[in-house]
Amino acid sequence: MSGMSRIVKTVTNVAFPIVMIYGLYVIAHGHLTPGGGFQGGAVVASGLAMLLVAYGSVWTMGKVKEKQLSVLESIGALGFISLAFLGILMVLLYSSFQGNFFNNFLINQDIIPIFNEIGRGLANINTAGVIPLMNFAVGLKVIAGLFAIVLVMAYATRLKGVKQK
Amino acid sequence: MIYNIPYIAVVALILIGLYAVIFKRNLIKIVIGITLIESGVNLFLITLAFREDSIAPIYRGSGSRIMDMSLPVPHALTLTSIVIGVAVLALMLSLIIHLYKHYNTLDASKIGREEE
Amino acid sequence: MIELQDFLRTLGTNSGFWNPLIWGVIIVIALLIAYIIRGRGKKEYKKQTEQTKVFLSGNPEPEKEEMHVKASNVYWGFMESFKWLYNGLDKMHTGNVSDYILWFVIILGVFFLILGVI
Amino acid sequence: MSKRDFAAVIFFAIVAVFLVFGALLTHPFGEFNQENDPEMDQYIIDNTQNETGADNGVTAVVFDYRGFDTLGEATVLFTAVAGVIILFRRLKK
Amino acid sequence: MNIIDDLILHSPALIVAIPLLGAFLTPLVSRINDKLRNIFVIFIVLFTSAIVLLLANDIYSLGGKIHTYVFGGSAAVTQGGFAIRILFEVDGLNIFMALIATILAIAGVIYSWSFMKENTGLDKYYTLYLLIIAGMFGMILTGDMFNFFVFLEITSIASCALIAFWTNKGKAIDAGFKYIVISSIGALFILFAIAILYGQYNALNMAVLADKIQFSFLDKIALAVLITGLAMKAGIVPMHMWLPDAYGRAPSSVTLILVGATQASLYGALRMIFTVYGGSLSNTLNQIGDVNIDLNLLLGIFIVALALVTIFIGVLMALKENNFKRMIAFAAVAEIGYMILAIGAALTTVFSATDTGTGVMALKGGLFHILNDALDVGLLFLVAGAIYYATKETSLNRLGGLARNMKYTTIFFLIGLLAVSGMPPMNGFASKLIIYESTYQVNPILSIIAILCSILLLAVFVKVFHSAFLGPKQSRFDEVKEVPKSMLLAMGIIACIIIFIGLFPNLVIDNIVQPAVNAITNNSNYISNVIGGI
Repeated sequence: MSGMSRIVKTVTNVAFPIVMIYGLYVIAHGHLTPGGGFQGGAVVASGLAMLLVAYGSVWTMGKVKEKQLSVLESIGALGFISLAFLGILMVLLYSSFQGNFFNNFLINQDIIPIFNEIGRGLANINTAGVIPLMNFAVGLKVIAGLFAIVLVMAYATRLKGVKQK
Repeated sequence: MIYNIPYIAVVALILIGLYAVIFKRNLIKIVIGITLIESGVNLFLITLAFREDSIAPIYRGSGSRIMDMSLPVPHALTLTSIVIGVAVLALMLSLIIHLYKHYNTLDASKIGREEE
Repeated sequence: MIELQDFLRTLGTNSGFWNPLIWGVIIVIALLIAYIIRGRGKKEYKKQTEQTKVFLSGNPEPEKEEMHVKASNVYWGFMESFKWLYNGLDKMHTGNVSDYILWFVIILGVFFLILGVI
Repeated sequence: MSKRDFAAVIFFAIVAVFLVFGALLTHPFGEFNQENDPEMDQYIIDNTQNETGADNGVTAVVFDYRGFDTLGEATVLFTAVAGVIILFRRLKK
Repeated sequence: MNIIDDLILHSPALIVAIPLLGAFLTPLVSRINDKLRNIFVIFIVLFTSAIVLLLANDIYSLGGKIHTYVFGGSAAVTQGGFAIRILFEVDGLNIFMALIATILAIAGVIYSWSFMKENTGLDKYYTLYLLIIAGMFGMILTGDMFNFFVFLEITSIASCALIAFWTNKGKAIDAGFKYIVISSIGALFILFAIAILYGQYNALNMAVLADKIQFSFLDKIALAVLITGLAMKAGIVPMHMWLPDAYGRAPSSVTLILVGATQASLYGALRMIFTVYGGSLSNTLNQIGDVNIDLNLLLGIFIVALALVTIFIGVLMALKENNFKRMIAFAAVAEIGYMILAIGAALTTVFSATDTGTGVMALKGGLFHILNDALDVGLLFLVAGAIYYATKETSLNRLGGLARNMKYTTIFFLIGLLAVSGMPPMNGFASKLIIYESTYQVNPILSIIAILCSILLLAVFVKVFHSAFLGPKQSRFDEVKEVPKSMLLAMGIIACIIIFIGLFPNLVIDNIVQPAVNAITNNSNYISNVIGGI
């Protein structure tokens, strides 16, 4: 579909950064407040979909290809599953206990000083072990994935022959 | 009896979805029926999480809990189920786009009938 | 771990058995019998003579490619005699996704009746 | 009313009756007592801060207790993206 | 500790996680080089198979050992008899199905190398292929109900996208749409049943559920929904109609994996009936008035009836069909009917106290037939794909005289023909012999119908053999040549396994099938392996 009117584009330009910031906030505070990787990723992807609706699929496809999005999504998924694999390996660093797949290897230890505190209240973001990292990985994956789906379907159903703005 | 009204609503959603899938010929309506069934199942999962006068399972302040919390596991299951539903919906809709490109119709009794 | 005699043990069921060795012996004997019967054929049969020509009561012989029986013509009589059955089966197989789900609901209902009522 | 619709209505009604009956037999909404005591969820609620360090119990379940489900969930999304892209690919090389 | 022990310790997780890792890596690798991508995918599958073999060796060496793996570390999974974390529980039945899936995965990946060469979008093809393999292994190995649902959905979505791979054919898209509708509705009802069980017992682990379950009315509803949904996924008549479409339209390498996915859902039905509900079904005598009605006898009779209808309709439709792959698909439906027949016959007798080994024998035959059916039908589908690759023809009416051009393919098809129609010395004969004899002791009519339908199955494939391979030389097939080596290699692997099992069925039954049967018949080990920890 071709791009919409100037009003829609202006409103999109105003609203887009707000939606982005809100989605990234939801992703980053997934272990403290309601939300998480999937929810925040869905918010950001809806912001990108708003951009797609406002400016048209051809313009957006000119900006970003679905190949790049799929590579981005692969990177997110790889981060997620490699965090799970690290659960097997990293525990050997600081304990004789044999870690398992999906082991939360950052909590209850003092060797690696990130995210290793016990959560008490909303203030401290430095808690919950690998959960924030997994949130980021899943958030990246969901952003890329949902936007890739919307973009590909919109580009496939575009009106041929119509003059694209 | 009055406390089972949510489950009645769940069953009603599932049955409406099944009705749409069985009696409708339009592909889009069939997909709508499937999403209705899915939302019914999600509603059932999330009803199982509710507990009398409870709060969301999120700690605020120090770890001491004032009142008991609703069950966290059904929330997680519902989240997973919703994402799976999104994936299935995306795939079904893209298949319908292809079917419409091939046959120029959405009638389920007219597609896939050509001789090869 | 696996000894040699394990390879030739008999597969015993409650009332029957199956042993590849015995089967091999029997198949060899059957081949021998078939060869003997073939050897007792007519002596005056010769290849590339009149008696091997195709004779369709004087009609010209159709060329080879046309003589291949198509798949839909194999078992034609079977299909014809079971037409009543196949009509029902064809009615059953409407290539229509709503009917697939309808069958699912029917089986679900029967299962409910079996498990729930009793 | 064709034969198909007749059978459909009959078995649809059977399934509906059984499901509604089951819904009436489910434990009352929001009430938990001895026979359906949510011990697993209670354990998670009690120990989520000490075991996972997360304040959000749902996130703790999603990413720690049932993290493998979340991996499968992410995989489902990945699968859907791959499927949509493969359906709308260019056919000619 | 050395690396092998670590591998065996973590093997249940690695078997699922390594194909997933490969699937996530494939889009990145395929940006470098196509041949490198194929080698990478084959390496991933072979590595997974090696881990499966390690785990199988570990389990079979120690008799009835059950390998339990807890995700998320801490060994304390069951305080007070409830499992918080997801855990994989691998016993004889799981590893049996996993071996079947391994064979199919290896053959399919090797076959894909040449078969899919001309197509575009191959990076996504291999990604989805690895995802199907991972989903199958997850369905097979998991011990958690919701996890089973998740992997079922992964398998369904990936299979649907691959069924509709040839998007220029309208019928392929149609088959993919039917498949996704069927599988999503089935999976949603399975999730509904899982939610019912969770709401009652607040547990998602199979062993814990099997321990807690009381077979109330809601449990009966959940059992009915579970069996029906999984039966639809397994393609049992009258819910089989998606199966010829999906099998017939998909690329043959995908169809091979779809056979495995179908049997994974069949495994799910087995697990639900015999393990989760086994304790309840075994001692259920319902009072109606003053007569006792054995519920599992009724259930078994109904399943046997479904099985007979499945065999009969599958064979008749296959006899009528003229499309190569659709015909094999209907034959596959009939083969599934044999397994269901054995399972139903076992269900009628195996729980009763006065069982003289009939039920166990029937279960042995049924499980053995699962293995044989996967190999035979898979080989036939590969041959069909080879013929399509060589001639670009799917209708049998336009084929003929191909035995002159494709010698090895003809030999492989002959092997598959004899095997799938239960002729000695192929493997299909051994399992069908056990099924006939065990069902004969339940009721002679069953085995008679089964034998007659097996003869009809032979007639079906004689028709295919005659119309595709025999007959005079067709002039338009002059330039048809033998298919490339990788396809021949894939077919050869399966054919060699078929002949080996056919000649030495005792080895397979004693070493592989018997542990699976033991795992089914006593679910107390399965439960106590989780609950016994406390």
